[in-house]
Amino acid sequence: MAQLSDDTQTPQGDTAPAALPGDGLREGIVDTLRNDIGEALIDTLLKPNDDLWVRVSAESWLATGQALKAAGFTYFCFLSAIDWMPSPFGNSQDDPDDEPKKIDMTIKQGYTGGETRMQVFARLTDIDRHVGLTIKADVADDNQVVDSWSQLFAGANWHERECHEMFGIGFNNHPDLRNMYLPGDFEGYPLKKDFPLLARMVKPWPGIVDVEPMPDFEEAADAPAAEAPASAIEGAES
Amino acid sequence: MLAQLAAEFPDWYPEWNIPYWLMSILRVVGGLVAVLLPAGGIVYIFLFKMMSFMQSRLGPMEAGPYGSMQLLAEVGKWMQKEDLAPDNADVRIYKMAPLIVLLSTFLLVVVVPFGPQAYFTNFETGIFYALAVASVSVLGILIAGWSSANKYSLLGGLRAGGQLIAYELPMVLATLGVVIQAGSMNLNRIIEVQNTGEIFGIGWIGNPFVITQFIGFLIFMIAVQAELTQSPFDMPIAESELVSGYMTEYSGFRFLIFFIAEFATAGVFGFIASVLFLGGWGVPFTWFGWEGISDVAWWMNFVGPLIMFTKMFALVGVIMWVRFSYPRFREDQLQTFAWKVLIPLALANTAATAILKVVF
Amino acid sequence: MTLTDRQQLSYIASQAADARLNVELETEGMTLNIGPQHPATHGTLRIIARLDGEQVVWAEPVAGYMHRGYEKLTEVRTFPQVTSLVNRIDWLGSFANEVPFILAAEKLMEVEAPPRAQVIRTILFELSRIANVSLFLGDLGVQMGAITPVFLAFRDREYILNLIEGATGGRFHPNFDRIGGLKDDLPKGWIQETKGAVKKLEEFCDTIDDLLFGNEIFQSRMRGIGVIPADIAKDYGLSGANARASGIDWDLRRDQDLPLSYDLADWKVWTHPDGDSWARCWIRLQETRESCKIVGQLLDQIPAGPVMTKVPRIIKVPEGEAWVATENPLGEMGYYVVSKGDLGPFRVKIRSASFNNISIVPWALKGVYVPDIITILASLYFILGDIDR
Amino acid sequence: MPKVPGLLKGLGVTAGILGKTLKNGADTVQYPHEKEAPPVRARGVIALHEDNCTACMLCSRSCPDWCIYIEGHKQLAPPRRAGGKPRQVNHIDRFDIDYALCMYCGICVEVCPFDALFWSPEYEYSEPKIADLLHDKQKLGEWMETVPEAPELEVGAGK
Repeated sequence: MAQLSDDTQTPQGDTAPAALPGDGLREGIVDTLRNDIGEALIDTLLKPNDDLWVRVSAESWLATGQALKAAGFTYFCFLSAIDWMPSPFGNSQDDPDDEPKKIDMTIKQGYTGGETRMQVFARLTDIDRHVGLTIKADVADDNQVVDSWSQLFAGANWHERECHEMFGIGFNNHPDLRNMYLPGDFEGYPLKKDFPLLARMVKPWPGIVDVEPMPDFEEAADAPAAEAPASAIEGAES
Repeated sequence: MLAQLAAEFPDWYPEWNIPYWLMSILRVVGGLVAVLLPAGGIVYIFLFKMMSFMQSRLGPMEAGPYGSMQLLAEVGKWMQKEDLAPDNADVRIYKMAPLIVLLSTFLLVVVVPFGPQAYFTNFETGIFYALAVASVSVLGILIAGWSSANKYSLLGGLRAGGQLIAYELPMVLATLGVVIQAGSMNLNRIIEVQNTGEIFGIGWIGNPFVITQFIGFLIFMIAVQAELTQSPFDMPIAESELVSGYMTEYSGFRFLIFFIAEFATAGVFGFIASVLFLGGWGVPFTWFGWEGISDVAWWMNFVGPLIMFTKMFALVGVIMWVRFSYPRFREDQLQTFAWKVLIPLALANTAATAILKVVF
Repeated sequence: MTLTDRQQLSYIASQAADARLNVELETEGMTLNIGPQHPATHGTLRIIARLDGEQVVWAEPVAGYMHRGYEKLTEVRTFPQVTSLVNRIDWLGSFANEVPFILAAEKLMEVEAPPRAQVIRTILFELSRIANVSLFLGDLGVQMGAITPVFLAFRDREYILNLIEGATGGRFHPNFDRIGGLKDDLPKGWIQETKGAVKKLEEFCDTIDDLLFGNEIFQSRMRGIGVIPADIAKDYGLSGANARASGIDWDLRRDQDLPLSYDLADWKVWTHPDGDSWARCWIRLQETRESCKIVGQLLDQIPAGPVMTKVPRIIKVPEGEAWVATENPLGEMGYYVVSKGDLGPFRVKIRSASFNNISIVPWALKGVYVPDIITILASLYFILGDIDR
Repeated sequence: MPKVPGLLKGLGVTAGILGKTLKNGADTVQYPHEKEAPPVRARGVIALHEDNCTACMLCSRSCPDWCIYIEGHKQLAPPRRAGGKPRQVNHIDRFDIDYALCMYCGICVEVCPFDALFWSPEYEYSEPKIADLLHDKQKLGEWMETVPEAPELEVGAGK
């Protein structure tokens, strides 16, 4: 590497792995957040030596972001949404002739619970303390709007656009909620569970078919081996 | 009557009598050979083979032995394609543009001497003429860019216009040093001077101006590189930015003409550079005891072109070598380089040559 | 945070360019559509640029020409099937895409791959990084008009792809990682071969250094162009080499505790203070060298043992949520896997690096010249599949 | 030592490769004339060992792309040993893999419990018509000849 000019030789990284965050640090983060947004912090979940989840109210979505950014979570990782409703379509691997299977449509939220079908969730990272957390917020079913983070984290702009087009969640004060992927006049929100995956609908699952039973299965099985007529075997082959 | 003609044009008419019609045919054939042979040779040797070898691959291998007929196959392919013009294009002009570019190449080769008598015409101000017609291609490129009705073409055409004009100047100035040293603008005379001259009394290699005019040679070659829009000066084409620049919309044989023109012009500039700096068709005259150009044996008319081709291929080889190795400049860096580095340097070179010419 | 002088100057220049556009003569702008089919965009990214002369007034990338809806597709697939799907996200470094997903599933199932599998995983992970970034290094030349580097890159990447194919069977899409370990052990002679190939790749790095990075023209095209300060980079969620080039000392290989064997090797995280295109490319070159180093060291440390722990034949992942991100060739690639105890995931949020990396483009392209669009895009380094997913 | 300008170094690199290619030949392979042997594990094409197949549908059901089509029926086979009962076996009537859909993930080969599916490194079966990429059981059976032995494992591999 002698050919490199001097100003590029600036290794700053140390080879030793930096101190990894302990659960104490994560508890401290929760406390700080609770201080900042108070009652809006609805639920938290700390999995030991793993990760931290917090759930806040939709109204305090922006305030949470601001508080966390001020607390050192300056690195924006992602923002998206979950539709907690089970898919009414299953995985399209059923025989269309059969009685449709009963799908349990009760909505059951994941970590840190929730009351609504839709939730937005985002992840922020504190690069200096090497710790990240997932923030969730319920989005009311009748008013699927939360405040936009795009002024806070510039990177949220695209994530919110994607979230809007895929889940139909609106973002207040977002500069430009155009579709990213889909045509502008596309109807429906593809990542919602009640949006069918057409590619799986247009064609029957090849796994439906089963091996045809032998026409005279019962008799053949019962018949003594020696008496099995050769013609039966040939007939079955035809 | 032939004798009469010979008497009228003693300068350039060969010593033995060739009928005028034969002479004309020879010239036409010679012109085509002088333009197309270098183009084909350059494409095959450098573009197909040298580039491939520099990239650790073999290049075209299927058409003909060792892929040598590949170019013919390509020509065949291009000729078959439909002659398309975009809807909004200024069709007449659009179709003319490649021809203008190729025309400039043919006009250029007219003054290049390939032997003591093997030339098409022998202007007293040959180099002046060459530099003048070299800029005709700019016209073709500009109108190609403009008439295509394509934004990429337009940007490419404008870039080409700016670039070719910017690099014309250092080229002219670099040539000026040669002209001053040779004391003539006649290309054959420049060759004669180089092959009869001597450097500080050492005359066995003559005085090729590449030694005394080394800075001029460098500037000239850089300018040629830019005139040919070869990397690192290929912004007018810049396929990663402008798709294909002014050629974007061209297809079929019009694209072929651009393609031929690009490499034929490389060849002709190679010829001119070899005339200006490497002694052209000549070998040092002292080797054979010739005093001046009038003593040169007749067989030089046949050996000369071969020597020219060798020198041309060597020069173009360097141009291509650079092309395959370097990334391209940015447009503004290119202009800065021309106006702030090359032109002052060329002016200084000219001044130094003039002073030294007076001193010695 | 202090900006270096060059950063500051370039930042000021771009701001000044903004201002100048508004004050100077009334000229008619031109909208240039770069892509979706354009030689510079290696894939189908479209960039709409409003030009004033050759200067960009504003630019906006339009993604989505390759949106395959992976997040939807994962919901109808079982966990083993998802692996074969996600390795098509960043198709140049496929194996690296599988790892975080598998790790997330393993986290939910509370299994851990045996040590031998972890080391082999890390080796394959780094090999796919080398395969990916070496192509970037070659492609960089093409974007800049130098045609030779890309052929060298394709040639030398082939050694790596051969190795990946030799071990996994898949040249581009290994689908080798399994919940609980690896599909298979390495074939005989593979370690020796890899050692040879890594040497070749180290040579390749030196060649590229001489041919491209040392080239003064290349440097003049790259330095001071597209400067991204660290705070902007964090705001946009830039990751990988792009973040480290802005001086952010953040590498998920080092800075988190995953069952991968990076701590067995002695290597270094490179950062660069400038944040310009040059820094991004240079960091990637250095990282390729580091990856070669990691692979070389890990090859001698593969422990004996099985490559698969005991997992049920039919994999049902218990209910829960897990987030695992790894330092992929393009940057931070993470999967947020939500399972409801079924055969397949309930929801998979794929956080791909290029999506964030490319979202900075409107900011970064403001006020630059058309040729710089190409260098900035090239140095940000995106894979279309990684943007659109 | 003074620093060599990068411009000259770059020229040196390309000239070096030119020389190397002239001396040692190119690194490329002239494909239709000479072929590279893919690694033993390469996933080129799926071969079907029909005798082993019991039409259990596992492969078809675990295929992410739904590109394996199987039809079968039950029939009686002659007894294994003299005097035994005739066995009831599944016989496949149709076993098609649509290579236009297949994404070569290898899940089918992996899940097959009866060793009926194998990977062959063969790769030359492109077709001008996409419909011809549907390989039936006969064609899949022909690929069996090209299936290599599984490679030995690296030292330290444990079970």
